[in-house]
Amino acid sequence: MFGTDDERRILWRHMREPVLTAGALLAMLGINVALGATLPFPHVWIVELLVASAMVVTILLFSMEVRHEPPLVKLFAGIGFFWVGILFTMTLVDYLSRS
Amino acid sequence: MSMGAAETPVGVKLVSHFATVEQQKRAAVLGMWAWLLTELLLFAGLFLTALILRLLHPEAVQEAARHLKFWIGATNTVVLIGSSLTMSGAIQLSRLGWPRGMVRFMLATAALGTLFLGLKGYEYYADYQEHMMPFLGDRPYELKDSPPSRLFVNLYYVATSLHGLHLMTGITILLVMTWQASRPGFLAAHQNRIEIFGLYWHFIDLIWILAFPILYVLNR
Amino acid sequence: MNPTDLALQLWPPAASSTAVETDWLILAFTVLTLLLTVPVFVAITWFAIRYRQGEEADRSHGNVRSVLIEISWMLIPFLLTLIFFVWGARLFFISKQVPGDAMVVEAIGRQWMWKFQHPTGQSEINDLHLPIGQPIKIRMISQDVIHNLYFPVFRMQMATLPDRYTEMWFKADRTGTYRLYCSEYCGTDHSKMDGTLTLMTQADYAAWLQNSGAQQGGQAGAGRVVYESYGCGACHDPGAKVRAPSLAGLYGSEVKLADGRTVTADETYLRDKILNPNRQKLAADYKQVMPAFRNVIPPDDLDRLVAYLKSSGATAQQEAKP
Amino acid sequence: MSSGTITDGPALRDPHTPDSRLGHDADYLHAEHTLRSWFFTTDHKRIALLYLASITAFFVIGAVTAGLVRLALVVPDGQVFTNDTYNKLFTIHGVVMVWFFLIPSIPATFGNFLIPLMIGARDLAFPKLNLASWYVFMTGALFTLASVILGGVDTGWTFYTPLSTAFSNTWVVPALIGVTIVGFSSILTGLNFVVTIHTMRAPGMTWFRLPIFVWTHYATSLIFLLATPVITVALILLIAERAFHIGVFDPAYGGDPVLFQHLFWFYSHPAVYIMVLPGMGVISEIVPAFAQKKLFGYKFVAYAAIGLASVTFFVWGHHMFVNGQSDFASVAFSVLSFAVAVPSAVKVYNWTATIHKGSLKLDTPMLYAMGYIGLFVLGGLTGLYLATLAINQHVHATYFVVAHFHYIMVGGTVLAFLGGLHFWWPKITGRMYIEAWGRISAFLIFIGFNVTFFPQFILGYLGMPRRYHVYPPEFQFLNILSSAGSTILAVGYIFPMVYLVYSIWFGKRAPANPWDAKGLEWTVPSPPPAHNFLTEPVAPKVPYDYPLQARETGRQHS
Repeated sequence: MFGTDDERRILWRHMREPVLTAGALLAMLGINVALGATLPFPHVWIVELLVASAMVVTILLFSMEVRHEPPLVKLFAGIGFFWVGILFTMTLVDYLSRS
Repeated sequence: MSMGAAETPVGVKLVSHFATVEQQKRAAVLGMWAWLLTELLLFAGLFLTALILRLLHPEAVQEAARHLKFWIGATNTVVLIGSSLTMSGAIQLSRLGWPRGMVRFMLATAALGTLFLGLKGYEYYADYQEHMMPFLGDRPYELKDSPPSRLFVNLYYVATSLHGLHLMTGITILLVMTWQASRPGFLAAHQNRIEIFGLYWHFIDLIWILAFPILYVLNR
Repeated sequence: MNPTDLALQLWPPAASSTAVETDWLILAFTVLTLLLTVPVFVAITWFAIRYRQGEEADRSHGNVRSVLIEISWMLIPFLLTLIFFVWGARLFFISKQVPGDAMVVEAIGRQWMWKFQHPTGQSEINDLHLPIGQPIKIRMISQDVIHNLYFPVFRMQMATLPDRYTEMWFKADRTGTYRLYCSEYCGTDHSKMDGTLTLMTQADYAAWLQNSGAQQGGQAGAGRVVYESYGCGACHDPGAKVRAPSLAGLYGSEVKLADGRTVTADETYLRDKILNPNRQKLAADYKQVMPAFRNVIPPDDLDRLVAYLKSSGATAQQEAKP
Repeated sequence: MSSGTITDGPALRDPHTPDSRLGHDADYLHAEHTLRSWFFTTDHKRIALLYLASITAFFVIGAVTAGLVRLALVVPDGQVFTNDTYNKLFTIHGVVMVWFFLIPSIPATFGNFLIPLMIGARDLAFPKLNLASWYVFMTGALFTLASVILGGVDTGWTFYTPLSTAFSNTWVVPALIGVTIVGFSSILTGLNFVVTIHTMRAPGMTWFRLPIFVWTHYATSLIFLLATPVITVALILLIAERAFHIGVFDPAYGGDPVLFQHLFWFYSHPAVYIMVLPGMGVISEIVPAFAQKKLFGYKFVAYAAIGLASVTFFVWGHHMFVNGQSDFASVAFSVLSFAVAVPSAVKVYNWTATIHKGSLKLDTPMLYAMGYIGLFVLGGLTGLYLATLAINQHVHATYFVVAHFHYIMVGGTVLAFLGGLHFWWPKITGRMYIEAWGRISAFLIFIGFNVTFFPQFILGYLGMPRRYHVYPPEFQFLNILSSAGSTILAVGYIFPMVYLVYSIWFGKRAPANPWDAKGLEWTVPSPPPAHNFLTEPVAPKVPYDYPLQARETGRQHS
């Protein structure tokens, strides 16, 4: 649908990264779906969680272009996850040590 | 047809209380990230609740999770990843100053978002048919032998409808912006709006990337 | 029921060694607090007078090693207070390690009353009698919202949760009558969910368990549970939607019946009215709406319910709900 | 607007010259006069005044209900109200004071008014968003207010489940919806401040040239952003629980009511610092100005603000020591709570050191500030008592707790709010109030406050539980004392409302800098021009550049 070769080339140069990102995300999703559908071994959730984390990092760094942003934005992108960590850790301190 | 034959000027119009355009753009990006922080913690509360339910009632949560529509969820994830791609495309073209292509990508993004909501709606309908809506007091519940499973299923509705609400908001804003962007002069004055909105859209995608495994996959 | 006649109390009585140690802890902490704050207050006041604008004063400043000062006034108070963390945590752990020979008393919280059951089976409502010199574990749960069983005299409280048992233990070492409370806000009559704790010698406690009066009290208290569980209050409580005669002070009073007779509301009358209200005993000015409880209420529950209606407790309870 | 004739910048003028010659149609108060110019303004200064008016109204409502609660507690047998009415009254008091007064109090008024002035900006980064957050605030607040006053809510401001979800028969859902909406207002304000402080500083205004007031507001805004969403989701779950019985907090289906408390306190403990940190910022401005001395240990005070805002997220479990939390978690939360003492001590000792060898003027704002330091110290240290496990087992949910948090919130936030109001009143309105009245009110409030709340420490240690309408007769004397104190406190509150309003019309015109204070806000006329700065603001080389200063070695300000 794009006109000249020139335009197609420019377009591809700019779209290569988003397309590769989407491809990577789909591949990782594929792993997770396969694991979820087959449940090949116990504690497979650890692997699934790691894959999901990798997908999140991919979106942050590539789709949302955090890696091109100044340090301040990088900090803001990361700090929320740190705070989620506080919320989870301190709550689990209670639940995991209940007798 | 040609997309970029007449490249339009790209830029951001200075609002009076800022000193420079650079400052204005930085403020907008930081503002959106600050907002996304709050979105993350909002959903984190729900994910934490899911985790606690899993710890308290492992079998019931597993049984409930097996009744969710795993394949619809997976398809929806693909749809959202696709919409992220088209959104990235819109951002790239906005930087190039190709407004018509950009508008098409934006429409495609909105369409994929709507497709997601449609599939979600179908999923809810199927759940309804299968008596998997325990919060409806006057309707029998499929897993009534396992009362704690209600909690997880209900939490699934809270989480997915909250996410759906965010998506609906996103689609509305996107359509309004598409309408604005289809008129001349938009990219010259407000190019960064596309980027800022793109951050929001990707983040809604990110939330779903987390919600799908947490609700559908991990507890199977 | 008046644990103290003092108009102004400044320090609560303590009836266990843990309570006494808690008092020492807070006293020592207060001394530290004073050591840390009095200099600040004195300094602020002194500086305010000494260095007032217009006062002649030496305002020259030497070199101040500020980092050293900052770090010392950050860390020294912190480390001093940590002593009290350790002390507090030690007492906390003691209060969590229940001795094996503890006597177990069950407690149930519900809106808005406490029910206690002694290991020998006797139960009490709101009031609790316990022996001294014997470790006692209270195992508790709630039937509705979260309550909190609080014995100031032991410096101890614990929430009662609706979904799981919690416990606390103590060993009383002083006889007397003290208060117990619900300290977690639990709705309308939260502030009436209190009672008395009577600590007695083991011999007195044994005698109390034998005492029929105490049993009777327990019986009437249990009757209130019956009253609640059969939903009698839905009609008979003042302000209830269905207008039914108030049961407050009913026992022993003269009742005018619909057919013009007047009878005394004795125990037989009460039993008959509960089991078969449709006989010719309808009170004047009321419609016949009450269901019959024959074959519904077991005899022992009926005994308790009648005991409750006979007790002054029913009267107080009814009047307490305006 | 006719500001075209001004040639010399305000920074060059003698700060003591009243700026009547500037012509009063130039300032933000007189730039426009229509109602529309107030209700649709995007000027941060006017929005601050909108907030000031609304939170004052909410404060009055909260104070009246507090007065009724104290009235009821004069007698031990609960003869004044029914138990239900009493429960609704203290719920109104708690909900209104916490969410509609204390949390927005200093940030939404002084923060809004001063942050752009202090950092040398034209406005906040997102002026329209700022206005929107006032409307969101008013929508939520009026919604909740209507439901707690018309219908009544009897759950207490803590909304603990299952009482709030399955047992209360009052208007819980509308109240919750309103509070949820107000949360968004907090988030938007916090977002605006964070972005403004990061991106809108005047050239040369580096982080370590910022007033502590800006630092503490930055820390506060981070808490707004990171904590508020969690209470939002907790309240959403609560609403869903009550409306649809989803069951996650309902033990009848296997849900856990303690989980709600975790989510609730993850926000509500940091919320204490939303109330306290801005107050610390105000005090850090007042103390150097009235000692005419540089703030001692500037960097430590600045870092302490960020430190407090972070540590506060690790300690929420100290509200739950006896609520069924695991013992191990209780010990962990207890020791972490002690760590809060460190940054708090930094602040107090540094204020004291600032006064040392200063040149003190004991004007109204300084009196409030000194009262603040005293009450905050007492409130803070009794907080450590409560963090001590064994003491907490005794005084949890008693009047000891009530006294403690009133020392922090009234003694801390309200005194700082009033101190700040008196300090910046000339700047905000362009008028001076009558100093003698200010001093009288400061004394009345300090004395009234202590008479009201100190007896409650004793009551708590004696074992009087909080939220008790009917209480044992032996507590009556102390309760009467407390109620008597509250009448003094009430008079102390009424005084400023009268003489401050009086000063708007009849007060002396204020010069640009009546206190000889440092900081960019004092370089502009009083009241400030609609566009804040008539000339490009020049950042000071050193913050708090007062004539007197201790030579601090070991580090340098840059």
